[in-house]
Amino acid sequence: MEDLFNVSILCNGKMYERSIEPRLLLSDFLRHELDLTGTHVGCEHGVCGACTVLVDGLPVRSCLMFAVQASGHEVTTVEGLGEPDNLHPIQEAFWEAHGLQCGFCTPGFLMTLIPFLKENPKPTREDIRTAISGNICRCTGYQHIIDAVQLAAQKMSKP
Amino acid sequence: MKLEGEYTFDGPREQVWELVRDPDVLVTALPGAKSLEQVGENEYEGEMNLRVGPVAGVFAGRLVVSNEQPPQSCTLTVEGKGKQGFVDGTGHVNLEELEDNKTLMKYEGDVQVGGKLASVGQRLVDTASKSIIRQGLDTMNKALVARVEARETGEKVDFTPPSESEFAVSVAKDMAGEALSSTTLKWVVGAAIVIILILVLVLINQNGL
Amino acid sequence: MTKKYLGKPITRNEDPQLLTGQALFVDDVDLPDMLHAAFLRSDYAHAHLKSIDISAALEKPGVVAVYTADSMGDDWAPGPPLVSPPPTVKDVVFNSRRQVPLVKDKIRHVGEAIAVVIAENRYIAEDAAEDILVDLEPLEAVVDLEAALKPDCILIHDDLESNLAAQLVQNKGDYQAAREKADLIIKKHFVIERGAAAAMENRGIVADWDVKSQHLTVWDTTQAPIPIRNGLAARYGLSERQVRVIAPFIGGAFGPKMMMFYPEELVIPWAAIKLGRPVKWIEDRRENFYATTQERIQIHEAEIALTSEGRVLGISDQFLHDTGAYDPYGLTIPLNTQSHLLGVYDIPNFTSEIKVVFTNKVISTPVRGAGRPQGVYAIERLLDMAAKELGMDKVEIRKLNFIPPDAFPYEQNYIDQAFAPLIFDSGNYLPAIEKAAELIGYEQFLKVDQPRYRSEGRHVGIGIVAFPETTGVGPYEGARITIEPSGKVSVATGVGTQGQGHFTTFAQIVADQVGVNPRDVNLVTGDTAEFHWGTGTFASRGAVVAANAIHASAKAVRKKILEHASKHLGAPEGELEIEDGQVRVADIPRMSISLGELAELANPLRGAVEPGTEPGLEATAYFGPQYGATAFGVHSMILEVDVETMTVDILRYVVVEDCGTVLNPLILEGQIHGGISMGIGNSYYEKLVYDDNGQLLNASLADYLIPMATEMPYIEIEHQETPSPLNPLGSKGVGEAGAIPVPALFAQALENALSDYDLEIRETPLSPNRLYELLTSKG
Amino acid sequence: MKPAPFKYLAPGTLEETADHLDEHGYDAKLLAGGQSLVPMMNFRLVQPEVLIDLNNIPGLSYIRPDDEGGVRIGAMTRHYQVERNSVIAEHLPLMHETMPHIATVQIRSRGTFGGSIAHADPSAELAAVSIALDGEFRLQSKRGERWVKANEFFVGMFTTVLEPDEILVEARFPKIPERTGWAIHEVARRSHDFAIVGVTASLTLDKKKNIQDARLVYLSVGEYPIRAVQAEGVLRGHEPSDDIFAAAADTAASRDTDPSSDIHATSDFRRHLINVLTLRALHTALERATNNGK
Repeated sequence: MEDLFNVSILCNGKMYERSIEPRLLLSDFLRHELDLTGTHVGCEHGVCGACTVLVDGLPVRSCLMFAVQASGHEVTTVEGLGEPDNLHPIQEAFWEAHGLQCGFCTPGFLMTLIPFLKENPKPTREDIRTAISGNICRCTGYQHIIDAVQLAAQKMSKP
Repeated sequence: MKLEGEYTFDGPREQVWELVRDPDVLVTALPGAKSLEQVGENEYEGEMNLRVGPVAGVFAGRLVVSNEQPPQSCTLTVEGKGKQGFVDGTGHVNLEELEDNKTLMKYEGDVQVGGKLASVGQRLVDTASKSIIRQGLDTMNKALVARVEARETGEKVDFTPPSESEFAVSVAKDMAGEALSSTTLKWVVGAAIVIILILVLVLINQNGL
Repeated sequence: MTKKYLGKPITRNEDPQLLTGQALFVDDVDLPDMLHAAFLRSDYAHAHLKSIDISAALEKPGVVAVYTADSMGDDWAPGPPLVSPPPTVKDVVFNSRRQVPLVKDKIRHVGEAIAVVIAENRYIAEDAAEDILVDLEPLEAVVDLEAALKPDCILIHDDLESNLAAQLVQNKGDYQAAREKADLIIKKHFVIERGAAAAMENRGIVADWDVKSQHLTVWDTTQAPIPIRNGLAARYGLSERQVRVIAPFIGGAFGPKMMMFYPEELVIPWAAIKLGRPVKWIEDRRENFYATTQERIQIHEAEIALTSEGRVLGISDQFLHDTGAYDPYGLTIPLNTQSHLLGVYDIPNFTSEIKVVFTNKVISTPVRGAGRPQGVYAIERLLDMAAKELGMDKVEIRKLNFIPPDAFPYEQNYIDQAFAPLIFDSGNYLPAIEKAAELIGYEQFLKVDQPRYRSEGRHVGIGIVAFPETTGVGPYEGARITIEPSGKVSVATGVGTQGQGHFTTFAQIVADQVGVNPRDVNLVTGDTAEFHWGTGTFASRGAVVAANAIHASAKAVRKKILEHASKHLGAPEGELEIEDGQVRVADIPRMSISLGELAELANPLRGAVEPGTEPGLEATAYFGPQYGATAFGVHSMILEVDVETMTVDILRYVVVEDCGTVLNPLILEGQIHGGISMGIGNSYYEKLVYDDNGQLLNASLADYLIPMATEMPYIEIEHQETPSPLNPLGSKGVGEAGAIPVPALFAQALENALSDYDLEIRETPLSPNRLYELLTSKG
Repeated sequence: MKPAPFKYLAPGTLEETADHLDEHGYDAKLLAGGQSLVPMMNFRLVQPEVLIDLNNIPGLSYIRPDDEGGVRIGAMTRHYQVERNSVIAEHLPLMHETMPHIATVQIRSRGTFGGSIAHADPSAELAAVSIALDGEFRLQSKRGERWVKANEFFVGMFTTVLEPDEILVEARFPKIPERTGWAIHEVARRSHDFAIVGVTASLTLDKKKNIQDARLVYLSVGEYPIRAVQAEGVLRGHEPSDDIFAAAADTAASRDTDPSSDIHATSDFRRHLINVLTLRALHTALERATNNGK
């Protein structure tokens, strides 16, 4: 067995200590070590975006990072956004606008859009198309997702 | 994937044949070739490790020589298998006597690439293979010239083959000459590895010629 | 019957779970001391397998087992046939050859599974798979469809005399006679390629054999858990009650997850039984391109015979269909193509020969559209070419040939994919095309906008096509509905769900019948322990077959509620109303009882019940359609071509869709948007590139180009409702509709945009590079 | 698609890194952003024995104007930082305009300037831009450090002059001369894909509005970014005009480059695109040069 590395990772506000193989991808670490299975794996070569999580607030492909690299950093996954009975405004907007169908790619879209909406509180439909052009969805054709993001922007702009 | 080309050796045809009879010389033409043993009538096996950019791989190679017409021509079938996939190829080699003691070698063949190399590195494999063949033949030629000189002057002329890294850089430079647009899967690196096996020259069994 | 919820755009029951990452997908299943599998797959497309040396792999620490075909002993057998050949067609040729769990003697496509490593985790399993040594003798690969049928071509299945998998001719009327009478005959060669489904979730299986209870549980990304359970029970000598197959949340399917039995669906459960430990296999993206089925090429020799006024007298189409290394799915795709070769048109004469051909590629089975887009492409292209030849407007030639509204049910006199006679149950095409033309501004564009664009040197074109979609095929589906003492309504059905919103549309049907809020309807799909009988989710049949089974079961429960309530409240059933979980006497609201109490009363713990009564408020019902319901639609688009870079920008996209009774308009529009995005992919972006050794050269999402948000137009949708007479809800399917017409539409719009180049498009998909070749070769 | 095992080293200083490289040489790979390397490791095409992670070394991520009006960029500076940096926007507008073309927002969060340059992908926009902006790279090893011009740094497909024991630590770009215009034009199948063909251009006009200097650098047309020296020669010293631009575009397409075919484009189509994009880039650059780089 490879020599193991001790990592301590703050994830969704909770500190996790583990000792792991350096080659363990961050996506697999979140899903199988921390049982946070909301982050999904669609390609493992950095194209589909389903595995997008926040590392120190930035949207990142968790399949292109080794978990050891996240030690000492803060990771946010979809489980950190809200609960079924207490959803984040962006989750509510996706629900209302039918911004998801199978839901496999949805966590990746949500985590990509959190920093985007922070930086662009009033995005146009074209801004949104560009912002999500790094996430593949095979079910929705993206139209209801774009509606959802506009709705989320409205929800989040009210004081 | 079609492959063809020609190369002029600075030596008479007989010497080129003789040269190629010697697996030790051949091994030097195959960079990173760890070994090349004869395992059958016209069959050789060897292990190759190769590097292009960040991609490096160990390849188990098998070479079969067939329909030889010494010292004129023959056919080579090559199979190379490694973790990154395989390369199989057949090549027809023809040697022509030129005046002023030179030999023109013409080779043409077909290469099949499979596995990861194919699904992500096909274009590069093509260009890398041409330059590796040329590099291999250059090395052979140096060995030939050294041998011819030794024969004329009577002393032993040592000949040191290029190191694996020197070979890799020269391959890359040579490939640069051969303008090639990168593959579409950008991060896929040259799978030149494999093609080296194709460059193996005519191999006549020991008692041939 | 008031429609309180059915037909309303209510939001979905399943979304909160999906949005918070709490929905269970197959790869989320985690069982104690679970092992992980990785397959060694062939790098060669065609080879004799001589020997496999697994010794080095076995020695790697963390490896528990390595299996090959030989290790399976007599458990090794080809998969059961999925779809048997059509008995009803005269002198059909059908050579059924089916995929095997692990290669025993001959490799027939790149990616075919040779061995499987079972280890503590997937990383180690993949390490060990690389240490397996395989000795094989490569053979020439059969890749080109036409070459495959040549007499001297190497055989993929040595026990056959050719690479012909199936052959079948269907006729309607007398095409030859029609041909002689025709004023105009146009014959064209079409090359029509489709692609991979590439759902975002790859396939996956977890199998757990509990030796104490002698029970096998399998989580599988399948669209048909019940047939998987039946097949596994039969194969491994278990009763169906000992096997439970669960299709949890599935990350999109689009057809290939309907294919069965995948080799992994045979090997993983077998390994779990053998090891007595749970085994998980998750397909990675590169594997998905080699081991999951896809739809590929058809080559058509198509001919149309018309009168000088543009009336179509007959269609003839001989086509080859690439089925890949095996044909477990029989003739489904090519039969679907045939069913759509006459489009929505009243064409009296037709002859078509299918030749299904084996090639050294992965198996080809239905992908969203399932052969329909190919049929629609041929007929719509022929009509465009005829219109040009006759100087007719493209809309007019279509109107002229539509099946008239009073001709339904319209018999085509040949069979469809379900081997039933092809009958269009209902349709009303004229208003649909007029509406679409009006929405896109067809006249205005041709008369005003296009000339202006031309003067500005811009190449902008318009397209409009109509198409049928056979949906809701049999055999049947079933459902059981139970009112629980808590007042909750629980529903179970056999079909699986992959994002189509079944949890919501089915709940809407039940809610209206039993008077509850859809949010209180708890629905279970795709769990064979919950519902024993059923077929699966495919061919846009969920909203037809399963929905009507649920509707029938809900009506039966409603009847029981009224019976019990009438007895309890002492009021005739006619005066009772059911609303908000209460049964009330119409004009005396305080005389009411909750559904929960009624359920309790219907299942007393003490006392007696009248003989012959059934306990509880529960009903099970089934629905099997007489034949498929035919939906239809008209799509129109305006696109611009940059004739320097050959890039295409869709400026407008309009849809008029008619899929019978609309169950939930919000979900319906999502289905159409998704279908169109796959259609656009199939038209200008997605292409599986094979070299002549059967190697797939773009097995990654960087080179297999799935449209992103930036490649999609804004889609405007109008609905039309021509209810189906074949089922009580009058519903038709829509799951595949969006994907069907787009390649044909794209070709028409491109030709219109590039009319100054006099371009004729006879292939799909195209690309900037291909368009450049077509335009410069016309030179 | 899980990576093969490797020995993981996470040095805290450049010196430590140089020692590791000196020891492991060819068997070691440097991990910067990982956005190109890790996919290849997941595909198991690249299986380094030793992986040296540079992400824990302080002082390698910065963007600083230097005293001659140029800019210095630390090798570990992330693309998203360059994308949002005002010094870049002001001093190197071509680089500012290029950043959004690089892959996707998620890749730009982690991808690094030095990683992209050292990886030497022929379609990497930053490699072409570095040549167009006359950049230089500082390479450091146990043996010391050296500066290498961007124009001489790339030698082959994914191959540079970097010796096995060297690390790229910094890039330096000179001040942009007065009356300079710039442009980047790409054709990619989808908005974030690698370009089928791309061109970065800059034009500097003299006082009399003639072309004093020109740069035309192409990505995705060869082993590494190709600078169209002959086409630049056609432009230099002339008054800008449609004819001179057309001549330059033809020269670039037919003589400076010899693009190959792949599954997305034939060499003919690439040659055609080189011609088309060169014209568009020159017109954009000219427009910006005349209103003085606004």
